[in-house]
Amino acid sequence: MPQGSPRFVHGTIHHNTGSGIFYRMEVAIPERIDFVPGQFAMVSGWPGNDPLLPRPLAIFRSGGVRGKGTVEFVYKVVGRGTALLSGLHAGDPIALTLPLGHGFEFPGEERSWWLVGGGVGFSSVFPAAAALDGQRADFEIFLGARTRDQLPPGEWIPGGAVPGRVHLCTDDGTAGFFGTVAAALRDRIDRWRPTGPARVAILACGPREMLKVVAELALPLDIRLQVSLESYMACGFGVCWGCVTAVRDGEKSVYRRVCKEGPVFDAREVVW
Amino acid sequence: MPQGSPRFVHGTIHHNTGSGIFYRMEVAIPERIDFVPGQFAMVSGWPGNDPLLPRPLAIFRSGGVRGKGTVEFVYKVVGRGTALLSGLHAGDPIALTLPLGHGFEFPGEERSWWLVGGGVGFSSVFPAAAALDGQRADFEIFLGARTRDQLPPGEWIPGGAVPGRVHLCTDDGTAGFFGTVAAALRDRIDRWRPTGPARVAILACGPREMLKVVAELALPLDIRLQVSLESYMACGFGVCWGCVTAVRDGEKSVYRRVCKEGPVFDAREVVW
Amino acid sequence: MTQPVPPDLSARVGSVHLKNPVMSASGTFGYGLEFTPFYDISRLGAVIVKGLSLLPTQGNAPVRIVETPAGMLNAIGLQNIGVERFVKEVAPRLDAGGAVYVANIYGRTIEEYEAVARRLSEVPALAAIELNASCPNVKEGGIAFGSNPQGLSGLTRRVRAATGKPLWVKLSPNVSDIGAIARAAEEAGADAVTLINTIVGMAVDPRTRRPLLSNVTGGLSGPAVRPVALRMVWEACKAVKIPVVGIGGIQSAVDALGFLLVGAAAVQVGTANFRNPNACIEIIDGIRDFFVREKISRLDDYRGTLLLRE
Amino acid sequence: MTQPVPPDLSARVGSVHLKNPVMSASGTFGYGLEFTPFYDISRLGAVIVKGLSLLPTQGNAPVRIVETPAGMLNAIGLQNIGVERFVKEVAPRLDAGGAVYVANIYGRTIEEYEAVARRLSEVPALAAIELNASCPNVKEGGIAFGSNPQGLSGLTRRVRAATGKPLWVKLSPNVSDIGAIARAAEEAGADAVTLINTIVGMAVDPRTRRPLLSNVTGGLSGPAVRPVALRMVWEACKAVKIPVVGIGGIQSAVDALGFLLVGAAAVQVGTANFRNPNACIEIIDGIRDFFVREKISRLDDYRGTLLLRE
Ligand SMILES: Cc1cc2nc3c(=O)[nH]c(=O)nc-3n(C[C@H](O)[C@H](O)[C@H](O)COP(=O)(O)OP(=O)(O)OC[C@H]3O[C@@H](n4cnc5c(N)ncnc54)[C@H](O)[C@@H]3O)c2cc1C
Ligand SMILES: Cc1cc2nc3c(=O)[nH]c(=O)nc-3n(C[C@H](O)[C@H](O)[C@H](O)COP(=O)(O)OP(=O)(O)OC[C@H]3O[C@@H](n4cnc5c(N)ncnc54)[C@H](O)[C@@H]3O)c2cc1C
Ligand SMILES: Cc1cc2nc3c(=O)[nH]c(=O)nc-3n(C[C@H](O)[C@H](O)[C@H](O)COP(=O)(O)O)c2cc1C
Ligand SMILES: Cc1cc2nc3c(=O)[nH]c(=O)nc-3n(C[C@H](O)[C@H](O)[C@H](O)COP(=O)(O)O)c2cc1C
Ligand code: FES
Ligand code: FES
Repeated sequence: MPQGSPRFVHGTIHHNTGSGIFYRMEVAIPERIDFVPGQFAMVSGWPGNDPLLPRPLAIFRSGGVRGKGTVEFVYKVVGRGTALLSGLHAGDPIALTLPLGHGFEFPGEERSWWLVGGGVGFSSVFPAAAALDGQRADFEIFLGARTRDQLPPGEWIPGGAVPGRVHLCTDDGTAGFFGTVAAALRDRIDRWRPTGPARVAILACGPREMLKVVAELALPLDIRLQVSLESYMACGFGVCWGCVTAVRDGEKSVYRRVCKEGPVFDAREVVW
Repeated sequence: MPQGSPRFVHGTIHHNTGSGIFYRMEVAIPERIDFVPGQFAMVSGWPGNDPLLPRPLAIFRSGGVRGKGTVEFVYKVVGRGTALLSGLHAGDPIALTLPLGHGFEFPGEERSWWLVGGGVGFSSVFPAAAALDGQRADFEIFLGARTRDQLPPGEWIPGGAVPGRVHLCTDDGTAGFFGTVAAALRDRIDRWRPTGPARVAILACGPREMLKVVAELALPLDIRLQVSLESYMACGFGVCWGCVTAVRDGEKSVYRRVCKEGPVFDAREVVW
Repeated sequence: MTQPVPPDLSARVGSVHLKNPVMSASGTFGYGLEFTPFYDISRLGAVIVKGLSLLPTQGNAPVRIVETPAGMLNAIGLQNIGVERFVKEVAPRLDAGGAVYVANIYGRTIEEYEAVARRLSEVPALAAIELNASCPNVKEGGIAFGSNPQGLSGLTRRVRAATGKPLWVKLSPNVSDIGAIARAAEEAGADAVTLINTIVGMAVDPRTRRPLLSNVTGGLSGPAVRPVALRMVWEACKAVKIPVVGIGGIQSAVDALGFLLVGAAAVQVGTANFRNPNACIEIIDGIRDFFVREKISRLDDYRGTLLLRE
Repeated sequence: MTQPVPPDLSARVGSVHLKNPVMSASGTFGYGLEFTPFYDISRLGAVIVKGLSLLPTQGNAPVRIVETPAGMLNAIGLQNIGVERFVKEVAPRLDAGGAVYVANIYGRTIEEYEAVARRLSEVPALAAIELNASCPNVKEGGIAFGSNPQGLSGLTRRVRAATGKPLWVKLSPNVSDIGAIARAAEEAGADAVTLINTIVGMAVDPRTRRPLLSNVTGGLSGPAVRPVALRMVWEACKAVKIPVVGIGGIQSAVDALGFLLVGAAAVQVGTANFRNPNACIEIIDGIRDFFVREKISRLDDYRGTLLLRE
């Protein structure tokens, strides 16, 4: 898929409402933007210079027509920037640079997809699920959370509650599978009978430790795994070199920009 | 009047609504506070450190009972701090240090009071008018503004529209007297027949140039004039020594704190 | 079941004992009296009073302060009543507050510094003297002494000889090598170094084409300078054996803990008092809560325990 | 009726002509190519490219950046592809942008600096070389040369001899006397001085007890440092006759005008590009609007016209 070139836009909040521990925010922007699932925006919705830097948020959805667009984000309040975002009201201004980064790739050969979201990581994988659903591709979603009320609302799940498609996992067993999303994935792998090397591919986003466990499961079985990484970012579009992560380049390890060469990396390249 | 000792409180916005170019904001605070007209609060209603310093606003009104109070402010948006205040919604938190400074004095001997407010300066003199109205004292109000729509709404005027009591003045003649508030005051002085030296006293708040002209009118006639001065402030309660203004001390001029010895000064002391 | 023992927050700056490591910074707290409406100031580690000079000082003309991003510039110019009136009129009232007091002193010449120090030696209410060798807002003295090791050494030695009180030397951050400056103070007999004072800065109005401060330049303080202050305090801690008191942009317990972590014996809180007059108390309470949560029983178990990778 | 003549914003830094005084700062703008989606970079006064070293440099391990009040600390450690790949792969593409380019160079030793400068002298697309004698984030070189007049003088003289390009020397703010440092660069043959680079700072996590940056310290930039930068630029302008380029916390036309007012020949914009990729263009437009409003016809009529009281 082509990855559109970024622009800096001033938007206006349409709505910004909390749903459990997550906020979902829709922003009106001057242009419709196209994006690849896994791409993100740098968001700053506050006046003044403290905090100074914009915050990266995955693009959850985009809509509208030429000359009038909307874009949606889903976020969890974890610090000052996200707290400030959660205080914004309809009509408030917000600045966005988007779409940014290298999103998930969808090569044609896979016949089945497993999408894994830990915590708020579903914000990157739901757009992928929506795209696959649009292509009537075969996919399953694994969602992990500490407890039941930290799972996203059911109506946000692309494709809806097709039986067997959505695997909810909670660390405390209050909903779905009792255990981590990685454990659920291990179960699923045990039940899986590969008919060819390219049959299943995994897209995952969540805490780094989770991604690491998923990689340890998938890579030995030659399951292709793409992971979306997080990092502190200053610019988000490749100029500050602040966001790097170590990746393998032949024998060596080199630092690549999470905002530019990532956030989605082939799990085989990542130095875990 | 006793001038209460200050406290630092966290309040919650009750309402904050624009009326022409002025905003009027009511804040719920944990305690009822008593104040002297001319006293002020240091107000910071924004998260983060940019802007860093709280902003001084005159206390416009206070109400409530022990254990539950309200306080009101009237302000005009002139820069970043006041712009941030104007964006606050009902329910938002706000921090206040109040009551601060030395307010207007009301010695018993005066029989008549002229209260002069230029621009948003009415926010300090209306509380004085309300106090005088409560004592059924004799007072007149002079309000100056550039144009009609920069005058405060009529219903904010304490004591209401008693004939001859309120003199509106606009620089462009769009309402009331055509000219500055100082010119109107000069007219009034011309029509005034003093029966004794202590008969009238003036309380004034507004731009420094206006106060200076009022002083040049009043002082030669031995009319007692109290002026409320403005200054950039960091603390507002006398510890930083940042807000000083030059006042006469015998032969010398010394720097006094606008936030502590002021904001209200005897006009004879001020080095204009 | 036993009650949890509250953590021991007591701190020491050389021979001066403090009930906790949080002091008010000079010039931001008056003589402490203005804070009594807000809280009982004896709850502080210590109160550092506004800088005192030999003669009463008028200070600079207004405008004296200007706000900057997450900071402020001040050019007060040390307006104060002079050491004589301080000793006669203010000092006798200090005891009533029940707090530990430290005087901050300033002179245009070494002789003036000596004279102020000598006079204050007679004030029992003072636990120590903090020598301000770093005020950027006065034409003579101050920073002129503080910006090179030789100048600071000479000044410190002379003031050291003039008083029997513990002598803290307050360092300027406007230097190339803060470690060398701190060592100069140590070698000249300082009992502690305190840092940072303000960083020299400037602001102008492009329309009127004038500086915003009547003094043209002023001293930058507040959260904006905190990263610089923390780095300098860390370097000073590595450079000297005497206690280091950390100052600069501290607003919260988290900030204060950072300075203690890199090795500061105690901290001072300045600009934060302006927006939140309860800042010092909230910081003390926050440190206590942190120690309870992290099961740290004494300040000394935490101080200077920064972990670096090998 | 005649049309108003648009103000003349053109600026000169020694022999380098700029269509306006606004440049992007090194390390915050890549090679300029990342900005082409946002605007036509030939509208800038110049583009200062990311610092180049002799050999490809890996840079520091993450975490490399941390946000601070109104500022940020960075410890990138000069990750770059090395001068050889720059000359072969990037330089040929620069012409396409149509902008004025200046290379920023860095070495661990004087010899490395010379080698980089020499190699870049062959690149026609480069209008000047900016010598980074002030990077705080590398173990050797950089700030070691920039923090004393002698060191800077020696380095500048050698690099001066190694290249025929105009040589700008970028100064460290981590010094006691910026005027003396600027003079050292001038006397050693610099065509201009540019300042400030970042101020060394630090941030820690009190809970994990670790520095937030893997490099422990980093360089502070952004609006927080602006008052300090402006003061230093003013002092440098008074100290030298060569052009001074002002850098540090510039975010808006008002900020840029302040630096020009105190005497800067031009300015560079760094951290502001991150939150607002259009920052440089908005600053150029804002300066033009200001000149129109204030009826100033040429930049030279405004530069260095700060009014001080007698
Ligand atoms: C590509 C990408 C896409 C993302 N998409 C989403 C999304 O769709 N939804 C969502 O909710 N989140 C998303 N995130 C995460 C989101 O960007 C962060 O949660 C957000 O930036 C936090 O900002 P904050 O100001 O609220 O928290 P902060 O105040 O920045 O801090 C959050 C936590 O990190 C710690 N911290 C901050 N700086 C450092 C440092 N330098 N070193 C160590 N610890 C530090 C703080 O102490 C705190 O515990 C995404 C991140 C990336 C990189
Ligand atoms: C005791 C007292 C009582 C007051 N009561 C009221 C009241 O009831 N209602 C009300 O509306 N206002 C009142 N004011 C005025 C009010 O405090 C100011 O309007 C407010 O602080 C402005 O803040 P701001 O952030 O909106 O504007 P700012 O951004 O601070 O700036 C406002 C203007 O001042 C300029 N400026 C800022 N700093 C400086 C400086 N150092 N030197 C020169 N120029 C500078 C700016 O460029 C701008 O033009 C009172 C002031 C005092 C001292
Ligand atoms: C308004 C003001 C006045 C000050 N006066 C003094 C002083 O008299 N003596 C002194 O040593 N430091 C003085 N300082 C410096 C502070 O004590 C402190 O070192 C500095 O502000 C940094 O700390 P902060 O960021 O917490 O304010 C003053 C600072 C401010 C803001
Ligand atoms: C992420 C980052 C990387 C930087 N890299 C360089 C560099 O390679 N060479 C250099 O001379 N300065 C470098 N700087 C310093 C800037 O060019 C500039 O001098 C400094 O950031 C102050 O300006 P600002 O506040 O506008 O950012 C860098 C700054 C940042 C924030
Ligand atoms: S965030 Fe700036 S390069 Fe990635
Ligand atoms: S504002 Fe601090 S003394 Fe007046």
